[in-house]
Amino acid sequence: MRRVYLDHSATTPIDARVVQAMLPYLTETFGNASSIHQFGQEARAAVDKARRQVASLINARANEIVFTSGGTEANNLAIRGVCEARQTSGRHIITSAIEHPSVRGMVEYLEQNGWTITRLPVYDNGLVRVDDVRAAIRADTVLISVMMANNEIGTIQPVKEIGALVRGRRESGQKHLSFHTDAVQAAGRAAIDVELIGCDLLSFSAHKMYAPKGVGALFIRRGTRLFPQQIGGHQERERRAGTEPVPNIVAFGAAAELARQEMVQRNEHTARLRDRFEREVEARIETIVFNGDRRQRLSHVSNISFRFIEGEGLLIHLDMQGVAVSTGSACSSGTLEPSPVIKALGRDEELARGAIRFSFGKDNTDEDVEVAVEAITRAVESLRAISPLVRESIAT
Amino acid sequence: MRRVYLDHSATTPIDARVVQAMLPYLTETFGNASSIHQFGQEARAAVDKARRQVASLINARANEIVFTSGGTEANNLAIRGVCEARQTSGRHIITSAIEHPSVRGMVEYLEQNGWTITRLPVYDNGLVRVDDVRAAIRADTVLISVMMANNEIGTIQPVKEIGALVRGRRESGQKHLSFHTDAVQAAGRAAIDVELIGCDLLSFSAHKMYAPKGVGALFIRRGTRLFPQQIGGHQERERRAGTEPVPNIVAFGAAAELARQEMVQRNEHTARLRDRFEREVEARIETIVFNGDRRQRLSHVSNISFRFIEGEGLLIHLDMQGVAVSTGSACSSGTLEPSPVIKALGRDEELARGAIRFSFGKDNTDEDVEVAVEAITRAVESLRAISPLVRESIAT
Amino acid sequence: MSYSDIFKDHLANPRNAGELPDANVFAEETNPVCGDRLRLSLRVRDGRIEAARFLAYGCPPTLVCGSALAEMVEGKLVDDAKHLTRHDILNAIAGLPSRKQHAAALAIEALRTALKSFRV
Amino acid sequence: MSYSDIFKDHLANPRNAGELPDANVFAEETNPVCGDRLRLSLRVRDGRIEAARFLAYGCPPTLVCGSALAEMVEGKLVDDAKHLTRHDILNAIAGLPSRKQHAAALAIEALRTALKSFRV
Ligand SMILES: Cc1ncc(COP(=O)(O)O)c(C=O)c1O
Ligand SMILES: Cc1ncc(COP(=O)(O)O)c(C=O)c1O
Repeated sequence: MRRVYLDHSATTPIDARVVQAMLPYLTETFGNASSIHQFGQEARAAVDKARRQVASLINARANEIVFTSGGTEANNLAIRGVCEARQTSGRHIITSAIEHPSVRGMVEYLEQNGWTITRLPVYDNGLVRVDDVRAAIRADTVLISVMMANNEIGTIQPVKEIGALVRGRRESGQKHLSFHTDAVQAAGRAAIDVELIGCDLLSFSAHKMYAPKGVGALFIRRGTRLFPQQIGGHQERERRAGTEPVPNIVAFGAAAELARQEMVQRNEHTARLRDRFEREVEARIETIVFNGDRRQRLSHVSNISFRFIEGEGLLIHLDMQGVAVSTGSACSSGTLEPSPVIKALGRDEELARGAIRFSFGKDNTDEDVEVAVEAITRAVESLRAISPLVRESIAT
Repeated sequence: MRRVYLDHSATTPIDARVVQAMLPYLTETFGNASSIHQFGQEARAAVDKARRQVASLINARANEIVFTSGGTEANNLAIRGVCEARQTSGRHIITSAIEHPSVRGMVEYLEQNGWTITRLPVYDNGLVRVDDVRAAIRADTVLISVMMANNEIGTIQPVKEIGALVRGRRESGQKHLSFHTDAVQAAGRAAIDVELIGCDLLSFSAHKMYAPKGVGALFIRRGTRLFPQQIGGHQERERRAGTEPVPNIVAFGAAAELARQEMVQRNEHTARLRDRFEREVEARIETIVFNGDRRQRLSHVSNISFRFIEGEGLLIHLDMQGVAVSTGSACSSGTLEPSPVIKALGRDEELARGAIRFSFGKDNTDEDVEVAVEAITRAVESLRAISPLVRESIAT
Repeated sequence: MSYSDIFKDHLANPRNAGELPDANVFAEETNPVCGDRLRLSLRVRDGRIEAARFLAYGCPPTLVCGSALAEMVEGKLVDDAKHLTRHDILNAIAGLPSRKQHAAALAIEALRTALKSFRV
Repeated sequence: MSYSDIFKDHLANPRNAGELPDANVFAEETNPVCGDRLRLSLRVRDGRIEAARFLAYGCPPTLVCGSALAEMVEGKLVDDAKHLTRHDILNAIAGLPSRKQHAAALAIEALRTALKSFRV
């Protein structure tokens, strides 16, 4: 059976060139980058090079990059780290209603510990409004954390405008205000320039850009105060202790460089496939709803609610036909609750439960689209044939 | 130039069989273990298998293993996690004077936040005394963290006796007392049975057992309460969020299985080389001091202070001859302070600064020993020739 | 999270799906927590369930339990059908993770509701 | 952390190591923070440093700066040697990380101490 992977927002296959780049560090060049001897220095040089490559992807300086174990740790470190460092200036955080669990969960943790949270709405298009951000800022606000692009619907938030707002506030005296953005989905897929965005912290993760799982990075703008969370070693300039995962870091560097070089082609390719996919699904299947703004979004994602049916059944149906997709965030699978992201768009329970994310990658083909559209048509038909909701909707 | 790696306590080369085991997960089998579809289930199955392999190494149940990014995170999670969960029962911690920075640093962090710490002495042999532990336990003690084997001198602590003590206390009513041991150096090198030890938490790390850097594990005994530190996802049964690094976990599993199977031979091999090494160094170089108990220690480590000279010069001298060693913990290199471990043995400043750790591995050979002994003899001679301390000692 | 082959087969090829045009017994149950729904239509004659059809909305276990139930009861005496339990359904689909067993309970509830007008 | 080739060469092959039997000028300096020590012995005749030897204990930069200093001053006029600075030593060994530059300062201090009895 032909297998079609349309879940690149959950994770990506590793690029063969990236595997090649990391292989020497899984074999001969195995030193600990903290060791003074040659074995260590070779590892150190490789980490330094990767740090420059990763920094380049977002137009940062190498010493503003802290390697972490992934996007989750980067988000946790940014939020807990800044809030612990700033808590004497205030205890108010602004965030959006559709953050990834690693931001949402950490913000909830702080809320339980006495912090006040403002969660901005995203309206029916999945976009935060800058005016809402402006109105939410208080004298005791120390952190704004709004993701660059959403992991379920791909909507791209107005981070540049939020960055300008934060800079303005800081210039007029609110020195303790920082701006963090979770760019785990955006990095490698959208051009990112931390100078242009004006963020102080930005999280990203290797496994969303054709590199292995288990490494990510946090951009920390020079001068931003932050308490380290992983303690006990001098690595990462005292901001994140623990032996550096050299092979993963090298892979991340190589993948970042490839992403930078190939971003335009990759995006043209996935946008073309995605748009063709959406046209064909729309033509063949009735009563569907696209979730999230369709212009202001990443080029590789499509999120569709199929009325009358529930997402997981559809997912398994598709899986039996070799097509891999996701219901909402991979991270919240394993739970029964419908996606909070889709609910935040104001959709009813049925649409929230019927949402499926299709996410394309650089190696998908037109044939993949054809196979997927066929499979989806069959699966939706089959599930609707047993759905009591279909008859009710005809009756009314 | 022949290169001789004698720094296996800092990190180990990856076993070729381990690389083979992980390679499929760097290529075809790339799914996210949280995904419901086949790609995800294949990854999940691999993680489950590795979890059983890793659990086996220490005679734990698979669901008592939480994968982390390494030993540092495992230590941090154990200590901060238990202390946060137990702080209403008490705020006293017992630890030793020679813990790894990832334990020492986290304990210091808690101390700054109002906790009381008892740091047990290790006397001139580098061993904690069980009587000291017993005497230190208070009604408000919630955690004892004593490492299984030290990373600089290899001494093996009486963890079984401490475990029995803790169990006794718990049975007589001190329910909130937990025992954590950092087994990062011991795992794969000494037989570990968490039932025999009676510990509640035990940390270990893949890259010390011929697997890649960037993955470790924390054993959490069933029923032990602990607050997660990395938040925002359902992974690891809610105890550690973040996309699992499948290739690294698979490698860890394979390495754990090999370590279990080959432990006896590996130890015989490294003990033989290490003992030969020590005999020859002792025969050829005057005025040296062995650090740490020479019986109660891991089979692969030798820590020697060379009088009149300083460790880093010796290290670089050896490095120029292709021999890789370490001065104290790799993690504390980059600082000028002499090793706190050697100082804890009651050694004077000169001996603390002159300490070098030689740590052997399964692939070292007799020829490596010969090359190393030659190189050390030359280097020590050369450095002593320029040392003002030599003349002073002759004068007195 | 991984389902059995028989489970997947029910999902891909639901048995007795639909609504009987000449049914004389109906029942519909909704899980108040997650909103899953199961509708059953039966044609009962002379104490025997001659035909059974189901419709279902919700998570895959709900769909599959509906299918398994409808297949299982067709042809059965009402008196026998009344004795079916959650476990019979679970057996028929080779089990469910414990978090999902409520789906089998929903199916049995629908059956009980349908058959409650028939005396034992 | 990575040192230059000339640095390593000084470490592997120290120049002018030892103590002059017929020295007429001695100096020894200790870094109070880390305990590093540098001892210098010079034979000075007619305003010229005819021979220079060093002994050193401590981190590699201290050893190397001692070696570089002894090599550098041998044959120099005292008046010229007095004008040497930290930077001359750093140049001679192709630089040091900033955390380690105190080693060059220690060497210059030892030289100043040794030469302080000679008027400029
Ligand atoms: C938007 C977003 N943030 C954070 C994460 C977490 O990153 P990681 O999987 O590297 O822990 C993800 C991945 O699922 C994501 O999509
Ligand atoms: C005793 C001990 N504990 C903890 C660690 C930290 O482990 P990792 O390098 O995996 O972060 C080390 C490694 O240096 C160690 O030797």
